[in-house]
Amino acid sequence: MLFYSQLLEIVALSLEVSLVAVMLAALIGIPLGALLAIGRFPGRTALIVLVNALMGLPPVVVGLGLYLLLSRSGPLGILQLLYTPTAMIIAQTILVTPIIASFSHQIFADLHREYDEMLRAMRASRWQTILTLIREARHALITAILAGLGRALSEIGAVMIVGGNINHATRVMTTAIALETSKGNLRLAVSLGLILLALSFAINLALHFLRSRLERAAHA
Amino acid sequence: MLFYSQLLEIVALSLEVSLVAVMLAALIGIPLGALLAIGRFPGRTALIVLVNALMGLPPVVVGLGLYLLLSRSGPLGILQLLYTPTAMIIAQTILVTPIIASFSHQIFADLHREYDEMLRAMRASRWQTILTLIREARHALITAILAGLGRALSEIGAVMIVGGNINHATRVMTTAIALETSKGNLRLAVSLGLILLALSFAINLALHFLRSRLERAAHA
Amino acid sequence: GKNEIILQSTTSTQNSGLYEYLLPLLERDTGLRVKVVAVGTGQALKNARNCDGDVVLVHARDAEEKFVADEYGLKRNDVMYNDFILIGPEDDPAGVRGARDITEALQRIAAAKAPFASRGDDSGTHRKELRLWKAAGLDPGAAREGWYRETGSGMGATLNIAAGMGAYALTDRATWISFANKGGLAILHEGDPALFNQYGVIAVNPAHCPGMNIKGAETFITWLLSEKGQKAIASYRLKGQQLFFPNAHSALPGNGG
Amino acid sequence: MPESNVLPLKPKDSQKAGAGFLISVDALGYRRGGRSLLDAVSFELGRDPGITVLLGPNGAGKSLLLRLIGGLIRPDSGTIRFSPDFRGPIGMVFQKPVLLRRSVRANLLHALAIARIPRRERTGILARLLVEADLTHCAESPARALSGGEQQRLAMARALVGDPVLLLLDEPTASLDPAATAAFEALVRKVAGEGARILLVTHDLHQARRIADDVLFLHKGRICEHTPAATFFRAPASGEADAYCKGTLLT
Amino acid sequence: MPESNVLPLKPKDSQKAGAGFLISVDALGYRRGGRSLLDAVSFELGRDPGITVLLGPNGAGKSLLLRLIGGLIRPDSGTIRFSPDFRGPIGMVFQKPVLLRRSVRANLLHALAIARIPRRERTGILARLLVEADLTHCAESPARALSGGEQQRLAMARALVGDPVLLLLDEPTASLDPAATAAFEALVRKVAGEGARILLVTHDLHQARRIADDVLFLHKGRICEHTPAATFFRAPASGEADAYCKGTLLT
Ligand SMILES: Nc1ncnc2c1ncn2[C@@H]1O[C@H](COP(=O)(O)OP(=O)(O)OP(=O)(O)O)[C@@H](O)[C@H]1O
Ligand SMILES: Nc1ncnc2c1ncn2[C@@H]1O[C@H](COP(=O)(O)OP(=O)(O)OP(=O)(O)O)[C@@H](O)[C@H]1O
Ligand SMILES: [Mg+2]
Ligand SMILES: [Mg+2]
Repeated sequence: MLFYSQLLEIVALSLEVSLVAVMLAALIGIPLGALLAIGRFPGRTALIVLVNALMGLPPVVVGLGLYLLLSRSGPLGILQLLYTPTAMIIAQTILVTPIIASFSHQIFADLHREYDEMLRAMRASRWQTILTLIREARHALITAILAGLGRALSEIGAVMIVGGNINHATRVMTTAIALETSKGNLRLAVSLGLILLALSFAINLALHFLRSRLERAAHA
Repeated sequence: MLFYSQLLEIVALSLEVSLVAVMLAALIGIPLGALLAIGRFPGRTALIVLVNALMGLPPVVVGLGLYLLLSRSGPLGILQLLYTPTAMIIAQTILVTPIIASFSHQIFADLHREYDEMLRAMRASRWQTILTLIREARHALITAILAGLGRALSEIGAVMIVGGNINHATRVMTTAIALETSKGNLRLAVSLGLILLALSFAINLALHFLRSRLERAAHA
Repeated sequence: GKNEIILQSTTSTQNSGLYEYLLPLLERDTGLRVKVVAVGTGQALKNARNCDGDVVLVHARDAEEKFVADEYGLKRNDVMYNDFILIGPEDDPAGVRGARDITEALQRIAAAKAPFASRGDDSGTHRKELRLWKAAGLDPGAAREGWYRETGSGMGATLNIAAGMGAYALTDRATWISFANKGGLAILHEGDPALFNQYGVIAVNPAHCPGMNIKGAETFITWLLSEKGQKAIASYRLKGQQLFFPNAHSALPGNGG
Repeated sequence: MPESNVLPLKPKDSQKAGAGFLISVDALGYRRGGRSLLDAVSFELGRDPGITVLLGPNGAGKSLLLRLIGGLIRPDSGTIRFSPDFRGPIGMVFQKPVLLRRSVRANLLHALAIARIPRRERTGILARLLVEADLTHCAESPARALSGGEQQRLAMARALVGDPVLLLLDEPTASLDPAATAAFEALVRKVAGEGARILLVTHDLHQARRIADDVLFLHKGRICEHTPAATFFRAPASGEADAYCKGTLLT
Repeated sequence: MPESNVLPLKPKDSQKAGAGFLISVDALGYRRGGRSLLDAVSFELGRDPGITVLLGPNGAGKSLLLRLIGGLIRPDSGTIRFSPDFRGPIGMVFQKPVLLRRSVRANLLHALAIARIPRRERTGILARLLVEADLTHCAESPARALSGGEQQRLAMARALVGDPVLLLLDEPTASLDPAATAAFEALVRKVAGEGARILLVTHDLHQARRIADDVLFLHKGRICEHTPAATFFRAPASGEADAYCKGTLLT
């Protein structure tokens, strides 16, 4: 059974891990998406396809890859990151970045088609161009971030392997749900899932209002 | 250990389940996204937030919910769908639909802002409007579908519970990976993951060229 | 109906490859096809309670007996046994190797505060481990000791974790022998009679689950308990070692479960 | 909010036939961002065919008024009524053409499909429209790659699909060259001659003089005058219209 | 592909100063979709300030030519050279204004930032631009909600950021009312008087007559003539230009 204090602990860790991971993924994925949309460099097409394909990266594989790296006997074992929230954050960042990058690319490609000539006529630098597009796309980018957040919050395969679902240390909502499931406490597991969903709903609601405000400011 | 013929069987089932699920999810999610973008009905905002939030639906929870429904002692037990590919398809459809709907909504909302007055001036019916927008958005919708496919192919929590990972019946790539992991065959597990990734890459490549062609036709 | 049953099983039997060896023999003899769903013990019994299986094969004697007492299953039958072993890092920082019995071994781990990976998932193995700690006069879970890590996952995952951080763990021998990621781990204690591990098989009660395939379940159990089945279990070897010891007809003394 | 009827196909206010107007705009008001963009706009367009030119400086509210009449936006106050026997589609040309990301031909075919023109009639109509808009040579080009004038001609061709009885044209010749402008004016006169009512916005006073039957003058969201063209161009009643024509009207 | 130099800020061909031209366009060709859209286009714009009006029917290739000179697209053949001492930005107004999804003020501030105008100077320049474009009253409105004419004035104001020495203006008065057109023409004359070179596309022959120093006439992707305005409007050398002015040129 789960006690209230324990539930709070688990929820807090889930949020911490996933929010930090999504933040990092956004910091990498959004500029990457912008670069894929506006850059013209060799290998760009391959990179776009790769980023899209990486959306299908199985979490278990990411978990295993990191496990092999971070394990005591692995090349980065010295860092002692295995079974820490840091390892979980790294795993989720890897999983979420392709999603955010892929959607950002789509969003930026459309905007870039619209603004490219205008910005080039103004002699905007590459960096000014990226910043302008990010600013123009900010409300659409929120959907990309929400998709990433959904993936992170609901993800289990990777955090289970690199976190280890260790009680009071790396147990998050999804691994707790899996544990209760394997104990046969199916209804408790479903209830935990609904709590997770309610959390996700609350975050989405907050961002929805943020986005509506941005959108209204942009279009009126 | 896994033999070649068995690997083929597993790959084929993975593809079948995920492709069918994504197709169904697209058939539901794209019109739903269009409706959310162009419809004006009470509860629309709540529905949008809900659909976004459902992207964070944990696969394990979907698996469990479906298990409770499809279990012999559950309300739909009579259908005898538990531990069949059909159950796995249903589970993945549920997981993927919010992703596709959410992105379609974002895509359609932007297009609708552009075309709304034109289509209303032409007295287009709601249905004609939706079809026009789908046609205009078809290359952008491919990204949404790819995101859904990525999710489906890499998903494990739900198919594990409702499929049961039964050898020669419901074993797919991700559940096979999990099984090998629990046997400690980490490198075999990672290799299977890379095969899955290669598959995902191949599908993405094919769709990329399809999309490029659509895009070129549209913009030139 | 179809000559096919669903077996709700623990993961150790599946991970060890036993079914891949046994089931073709069974099918040849009886024509019965068995679909194996391998999950945690608790989940296996729960699924069977929900009539989503025709037979259960697990190793948690008290839970099995309760399952029968609650009339979800018919008779419980001993099938086979093996034993639990204590594994840990080769260099054995807690000095467990020389321990007289499992009780002393666990006390040494606790005294050294050496990392110990516990299943923590209420499985048969986990319950066994808790009883052993209790017998050693310790309760590290309740004390929330930092060295005691409840992994809340299956045997394989727990062994991966033990390998990843160099921890001690209790495991059944079958899983250990078939486990490939041994890392720097080795068997550090074995052979204590308290480490006995009995597997049981139960047919789901057709009175509780009218639609189930009772004929198939009976065929399965009869074959498994028959001379042929028992011999087949005994003859399954992995890396030259016998993993399971049939004992349908000769439940050993000290079969505490 | 007062009752308003912006969908011409199903007039709520049943008026007696022969009441004399095709469209009656009454005390229309439209506000956005704290500014009153249209204020107490009232006028009638008669049932007889003809060309009404809507003049007024930039930002006067001409485009808003056209979109209100077309039923694309809802007024904050006032009503727009259509004569009860008003039938058939309204053709619109927006100030900025909105074209689908398809070829010129596909854009027209789309409009024909939306208007539910039977499939077998479409090829014929399509060919006629392409000729009328002088776009036959670039029928396969992506519509968004057309030159500004070509896009405007495509938008006009599309507005003619379904033979509308009312055409709302927002600066339809702003990007046209002199020959295309002349062809456009001939076309509009022909369509008006066949019975259609036309409301056209332009800043080209020469054009207005050439084709207007009557002139509506809008300034700062208010109607300053509605007079026959001859009167208007001889001596506008309002000082604003006079200043506008002289190019000295300050907004 | 012949060498082409489309980035004016770093001329590859170092020409002797005083060579007499600011821009030299030589044998420019541009093809798309199997059609030759520009063909052997050659002309020079002198170093002395002045207003060149680019005339030609719809689809002649005027907008393409402006975008080529602006360096926004690359020619398939031919070169565009800038005089080696050409410095400073180019101001462009597109035929369809492209505005950011922000307020009018934010659009101008964005342009000032891109041009790296020091932060403390921006407020002053912003206020001046808003007055010049007569947009002070709607500075806070979302730029995309502006009327057509207001958008065009905003695009013009933005093009003036950074005091460009070359202005490429594509039908900048197509949506302007007569007063705004007059104000625009005065502004352009002032800017030209201060030393800028202006290349302006228009279909308004009255306007061309009023402000052109010289006229370039483009037809079907070819330059038909490049003559001083006085000569052009007295008697165009080419039959096409003559027909164009009379409104009878068929494309
Ligand atoms: N959504 C809005 N928010 C704020 N202001 C708006 C909005 N829509 C229109 N306006 C303002 O309403 C006024 C009238 O716009 P409208 O487009 O009708 O002008 P117009 O008469 O067509 O001018 P033009 O000749 O330049 O096309 C303009 O000043 C415009 O800025
Ligand atoms: N990407 C393209 N693909 C095909 N055709 C194109 C493309 N871009 C331009 N064109 C064609 O090139 C021709 C010239 O276009 P351009 O926009 O330069 O004309 P313009 O002289 O500016 O005409 P207008 O006066 O109508 O603005 C047009 O016929 C146009 O359809
Ligand atoms: Mg207007
Ligand atoms: Mg042009």
